[in-house]
Amino acid sequence: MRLSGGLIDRSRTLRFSFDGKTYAGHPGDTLASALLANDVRLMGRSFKYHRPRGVIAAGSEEPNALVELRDGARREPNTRATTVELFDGLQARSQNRWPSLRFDAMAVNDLFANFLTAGFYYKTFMWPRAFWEKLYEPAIRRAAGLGSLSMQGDPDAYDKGFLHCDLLVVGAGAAGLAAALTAARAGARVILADEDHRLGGRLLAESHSLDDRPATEWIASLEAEFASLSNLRILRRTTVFGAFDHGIYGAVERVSDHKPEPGIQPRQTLWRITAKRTVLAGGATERHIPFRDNDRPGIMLGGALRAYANRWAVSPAKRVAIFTNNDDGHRTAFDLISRGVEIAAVVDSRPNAQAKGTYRVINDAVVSGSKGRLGLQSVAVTRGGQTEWIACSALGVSGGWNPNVHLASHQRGRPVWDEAQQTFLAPADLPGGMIVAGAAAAQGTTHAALASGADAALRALNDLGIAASRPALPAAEDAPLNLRPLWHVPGKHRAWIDFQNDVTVKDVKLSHQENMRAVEHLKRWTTLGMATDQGKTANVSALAVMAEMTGKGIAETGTTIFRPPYTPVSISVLGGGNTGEHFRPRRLTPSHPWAAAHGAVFVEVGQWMRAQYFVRPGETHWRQSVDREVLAARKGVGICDVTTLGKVDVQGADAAEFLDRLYCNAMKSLKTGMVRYGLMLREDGQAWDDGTCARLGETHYVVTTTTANAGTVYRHMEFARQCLWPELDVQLISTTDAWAQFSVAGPNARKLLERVVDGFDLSNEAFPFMACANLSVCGGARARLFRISFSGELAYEIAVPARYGNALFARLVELGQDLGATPYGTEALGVLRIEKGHAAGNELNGQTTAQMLGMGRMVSTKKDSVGAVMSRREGLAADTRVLVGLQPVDPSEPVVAGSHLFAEGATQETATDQGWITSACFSPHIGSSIGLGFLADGAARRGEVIVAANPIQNQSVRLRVVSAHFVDPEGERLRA
Amino acid sequence: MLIPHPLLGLRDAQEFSYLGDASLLLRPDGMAENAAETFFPYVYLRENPAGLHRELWFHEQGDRSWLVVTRNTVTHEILGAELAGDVVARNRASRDGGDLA
Amino acid sequence: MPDLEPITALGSNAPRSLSSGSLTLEENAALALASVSLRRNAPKPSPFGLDLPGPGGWTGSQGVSAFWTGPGQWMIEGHHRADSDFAVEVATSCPGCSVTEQTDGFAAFEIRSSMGEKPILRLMEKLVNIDASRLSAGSATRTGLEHMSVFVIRRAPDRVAVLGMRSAAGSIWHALEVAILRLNAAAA
Amino acid sequence: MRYSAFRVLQEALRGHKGWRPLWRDPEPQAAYDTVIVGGGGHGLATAYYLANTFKQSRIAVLEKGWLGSGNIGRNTTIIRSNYLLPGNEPFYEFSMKLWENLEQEFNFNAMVSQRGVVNLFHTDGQRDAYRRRGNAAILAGADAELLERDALRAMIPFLNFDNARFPVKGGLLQRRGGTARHDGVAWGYARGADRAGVDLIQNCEVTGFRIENGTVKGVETSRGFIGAKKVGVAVAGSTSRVMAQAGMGQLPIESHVLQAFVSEGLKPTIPGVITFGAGHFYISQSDKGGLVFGGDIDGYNSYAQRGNLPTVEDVAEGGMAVMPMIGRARLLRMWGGIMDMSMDGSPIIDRTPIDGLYLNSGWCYGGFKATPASGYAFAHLLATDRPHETAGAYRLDRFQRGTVIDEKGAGAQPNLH
Repeated sequence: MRLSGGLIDRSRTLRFSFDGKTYAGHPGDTLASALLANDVRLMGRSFKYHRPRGVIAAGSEEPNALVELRDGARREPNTRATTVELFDGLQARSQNRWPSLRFDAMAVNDLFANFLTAGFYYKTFMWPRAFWEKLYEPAIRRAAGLGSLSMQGDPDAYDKGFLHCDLLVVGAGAAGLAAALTAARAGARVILADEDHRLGGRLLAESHSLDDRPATEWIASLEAEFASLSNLRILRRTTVFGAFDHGIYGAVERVSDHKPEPGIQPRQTLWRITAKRTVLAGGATERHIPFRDNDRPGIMLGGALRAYANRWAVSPAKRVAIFTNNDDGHRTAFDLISRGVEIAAVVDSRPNAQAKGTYRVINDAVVSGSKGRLGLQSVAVTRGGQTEWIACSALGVSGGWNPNVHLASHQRGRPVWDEAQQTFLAPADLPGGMIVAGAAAAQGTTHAALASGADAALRALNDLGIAASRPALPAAEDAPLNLRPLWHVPGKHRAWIDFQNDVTVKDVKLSHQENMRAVEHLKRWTTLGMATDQGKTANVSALAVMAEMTGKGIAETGTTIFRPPYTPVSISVLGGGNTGEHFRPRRLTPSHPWAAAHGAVFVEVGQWMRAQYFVRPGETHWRQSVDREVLAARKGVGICDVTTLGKVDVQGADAAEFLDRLYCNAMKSLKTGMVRYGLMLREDGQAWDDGTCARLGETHYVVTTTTANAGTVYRHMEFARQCLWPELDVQLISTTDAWAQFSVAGPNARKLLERVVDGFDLSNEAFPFMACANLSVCGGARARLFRISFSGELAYEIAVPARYGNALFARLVELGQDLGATPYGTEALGVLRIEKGHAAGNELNGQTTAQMLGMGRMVSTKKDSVGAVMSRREGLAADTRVLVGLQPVDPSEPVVAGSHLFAEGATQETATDQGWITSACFSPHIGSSIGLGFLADGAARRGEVIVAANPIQNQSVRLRVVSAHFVDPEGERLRA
Repeated sequence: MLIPHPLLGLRDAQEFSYLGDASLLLRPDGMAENAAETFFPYVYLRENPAGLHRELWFHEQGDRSWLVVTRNTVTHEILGAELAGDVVARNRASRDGGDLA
Repeated sequence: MPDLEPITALGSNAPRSLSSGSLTLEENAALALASVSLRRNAPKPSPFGLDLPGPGGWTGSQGVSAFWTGPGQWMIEGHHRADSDFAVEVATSCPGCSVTEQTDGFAAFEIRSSMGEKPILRLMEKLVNIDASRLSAGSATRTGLEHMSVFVIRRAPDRVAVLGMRSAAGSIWHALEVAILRLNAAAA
Repeated sequence: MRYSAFRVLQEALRGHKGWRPLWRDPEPQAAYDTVIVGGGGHGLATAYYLANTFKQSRIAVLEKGWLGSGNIGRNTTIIRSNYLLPGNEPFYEFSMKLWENLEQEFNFNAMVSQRGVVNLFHTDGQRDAYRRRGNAAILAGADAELLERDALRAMIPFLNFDNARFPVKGGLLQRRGGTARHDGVAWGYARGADRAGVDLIQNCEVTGFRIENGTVKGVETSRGFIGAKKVGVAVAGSTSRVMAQAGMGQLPIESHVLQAFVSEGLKPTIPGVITFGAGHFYISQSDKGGLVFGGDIDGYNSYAQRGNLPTVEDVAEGGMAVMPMIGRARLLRMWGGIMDMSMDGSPIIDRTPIDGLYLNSGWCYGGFKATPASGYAFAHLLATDRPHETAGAYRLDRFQRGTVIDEKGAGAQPNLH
């Protein structure tokens, strides 16, 4: 029911729907306040027993009023109605009920509640064994869960950003505002973040005045001042959800959640805030007092009832009762009466409480029961053994306040029990740079909150050496709570502690009985605090009940650890918006435009997109294209963009010595103008990466790495340079992107290149195999030429500045038409290197050795190089597996990579496994499938027929062991 | 985490790659007769302390410096960072005294 | 001039540009780059008369500028000189140094604000985890941007340049473009 | 007390008065035959099998905190046996077979759920590697299937098949893989061990070892000296700390933090376990409805049991890339456990150079699925002084000898495993 006043804009009406029915509210409303205004008390069902539930809180601690918000792909399950700002056209549905919220068939669970006590499922559903997956679990899974996902991709955009400040103030209530004001006036760089869209925090929910004026006037004056301060950044609708190391905080700004759709803006932004100091002014959460059947719609936290009346001008009922153990209950009664709500009674567990107005006070009494199937109708009040039923449609329960110390204990500091204030306070070992203020530090009166906020800021600024003075703060109420602890109303019947997960006082008792008494055992056995509200309203009460049972104090019983996030955070925003094709950067090769225009099919190779093969008109299967490209390279000339290989420029007086220590084979003896193949080991002796090392000048080398290892090899080279041998004069820099590099391979390679070089002698004598040179091409483009081959053909790699790459690629194809010049992609590249028996990623997978690769003798014993010592360990030396070529006995059969190798006739099991096939392809040169693989004793088994077992695809193929060099084993072609 | 780069000030740890214990600076001589015995602990054994740990970080998305960072592995508190090259130079200068890292 | 038509990092004949609200974004295809590293015992050079800056610094004069990239390392920028053999010129003016041609190693993007530094600061906080207000004019630093490594150069209060791997130019452009458009939409 | 549906019914009708503690809280005795240090999953399983299978007596488990408070209490609950290398695969398949009969054996519903594990692949090279791995599993008696894109799409239609930076090309499926309720596993073993007479001693921290002439005599604890003929250490991330007290301060182990995450409860959406092959992300959905997911370790040595934001973002980014339909679900809780990362990524179950002192460690972030076999094999070693046939490769000297078991081929850098 709507009351008078409040901070809502009655000049505008917003239409919204809940469970298909349309209602009206106003700007300033939350979904929860608008529903209450329309007399909707029933908003959800509990998780386990499907009990009818209404809203109990007014903030992000709400455990009951969870809805599915929005429709279609934007459906958002488990959204708290209490934090949803109303907008026109909002659609919400209740969840976890069938067929409807009022008549939920699963509520039958409640009848069997006695069987469904804490931990019951660990004790049953075990027989027969196969029934778990088939019967029990599917039934449990169907019944469990709350809202449902749309199963469609999130259509909205998300953003991330990084902020830096001197002082981060978390919470814009009285304490946070005072802290921000103090620091901002001092000129510090301040960020003030609050989850609400309006500054003020609890001040907005109370009727207190500041300096005899409404609190909103003071807030408005502050906002005016804040707007003039460029050193203060206010983040509204922003929840600081986690405190991480070294003053780094995660925060989510709900940029567009209050709008029907975000438009071009992101829906939410993830901020990573780096703060030198932090004032945590996150307020406090009210406790309820469990009593029999305390979960009916209409039973709420007292402070929430007050907030709804004061800020949103709504009450869930005309006639309301209060149950309290402190003066806050009376404050609620006073505020409600002043807004025209009838107070049936204030039930106070203390003996001598005084009324704050004209209403009935029942002292020394407790609420001991309730009635009303889908909403509260009456409560039982017990005093001195006598029980009286009092009619009321809402009950406000005030059990005291728990400081919101969550962020303070995100770094595993444990909250400390304060016996005097009967509350947990922030741990002594706070996250570095954090100060707690206001209600979060149990400074709950407005006066104390303002003062502690200002003081916290002064302390923080003093630490930072920023001069500041305490601002004049308004006069404010300073009335104590006069709390007398009452953790639950004793009784035999169910009294809820954790509303969402249906954990009752009885469950805690059973947990105690079964020796699940450690706090974590209690949580896990009963599921206490595991629901979407993270136990904000439950955990402390449950601890107190357990303490009562063990007879130990609360301090001794323990405390739970708060973990991030403070409130749940959408996975989308944590992902930061880089999804779909923008998940990772896309690197393009220099010839990409030409390739894209000439039929290339691209493939992801790490971050790179490479041409996999080029489809020519009439080709309908990828093998046609690949076979054509391979044969062209073998018979004419093929051109392939190999820019993706890592290139590192190595210079310095000691460059030769440096490279000699990095590669396992000798490099110092390499002459200027020549290239050498190099193999790098890891320090553990396994083969790591291969490439070429070209000596362009006396003190200038360019080395290449594999595409996959470009980054890690460079890192390792810097490690060697800076950490292992800083005495060497070596300079390193990556030049991978600077040069477009193309492989030109095939019998006509020389002829083709002769058409582009500017007066350079390419004859075998002048530029032999493994030569390199600086030169120019196409009338003056700087270029580098390397005579190297991974295909076994006469081959070169030509490099030009990347900007010319696309044009040079086109030029080579165009000029080589009569020579059969054919662009080829990674598939043909793979076939060519397999035919030549050249190791690549599948062979250099980090699990193989130089010896296995047939390069054991390359590991020099005459020098120290990375990995050389460990490569000689007995276990590595004893491994007889070596790279061999494999060819099917029946040429029509496939060779399949990933098959395991066995001796013919052997049983096929782990113990008889002799190796595996690393790479395989169809070889147009051989006319059958071929492969490379590691085979035990492989060096001695040439000619033997073995079996390749591929049981995962029900294949078994007889293969003959052959040389890994299917093409030109003598190397005549590449030297031609 | 924030790493106090000796040249660039506090930088987010996300800019760095982690390698491990700073004892990796002390690579044994691979040509020594006892190389097999010295390389095994160098490559494979770690103190792995719960407390202060001197460790190597590479400023990969930064100036490409290798740093030796002293960090508490229990609290993540960082007590300091130096250029690894400076640490190596100091080690070598005091090698006669047997002072390592 | 070689008989080959160059293309920009973004793959076309002309640099790409974008203007949105107070910000303009432009691909700078004319920037020549060469890296300089001190060799052992080499004196600090002053290429083209530049006083090479210390850690985190950028300095510029007369069409050339330089920024610190690491201990004993700098990148020299030659504005409007991409077609020249810039590395050779740099090498000549840096005796005793290792010089490497880097012109085509990077894609450069220049961002300008017509409304002073605020739009630049707001843009940078969405892109890089660097305290932009401390990255004053005359600063340069390498950092991460959407899984890429970039140099961020504050050429002036209202100007910032982002240099990243040439091969990733499209991804860098995408990141900058999205951030600029959203910033403008938020301001509107 | 045996648990059963009948018992639950009976207790419900008599007010649950009959339920007894799951385990006793005995005072430590002066000496035991065998002391297990560490009351986590592996320690409890070891005690369980020592007492029940190997019929040993006078056994105690010493736990610094509460039972199950280590990594068994915080993990992503995945069980599978699709390993590659012969040193690993038979062991993990043995573990899977133990999982399959676990609940009936220890009379506790640990919700072992074989709803399948899929490892997605995105390149031809990854497919080849998974084919090799799947074949290795089959050759060791496990199950594996290679699904191509269409078959995978029929099974898991909500993956990002159409707009992905790294398109899904297929997956390696192990149907017998799945999940188990992690706490339930700890409690089941604890209860089973307690019922067989094992003393489970909580809040008892080992502070030193008494070693005489190279032989262990017992352990010093926060509750006094406890004598032992044999001491088995199974303390995961605390291995280096505990073993340093025995003078074995240098081990091929680093402690690293691994974060894991759970979302709010949702109606069932994800059938089994899905692992993204082009980013660091794996996910399943618990019976309560929470999406349980994780990614890579933070990557630096840590004992802090909490991680940092970049890893959180990285994991979420991976999740959004592979299944964007989870975006509007909310992350509810994140936590960090300390992993005993070994130098080759594989575990150690072995004697130590100190007589009577045995080590179980190096589980990296795959320790949960190994719990039954780890306990069984460690119990076998403690009882017989011989390694179990499936754990013979898990030797402490393999690093020196060069017989490492490196599934990832990442080398001697723990944060890469």
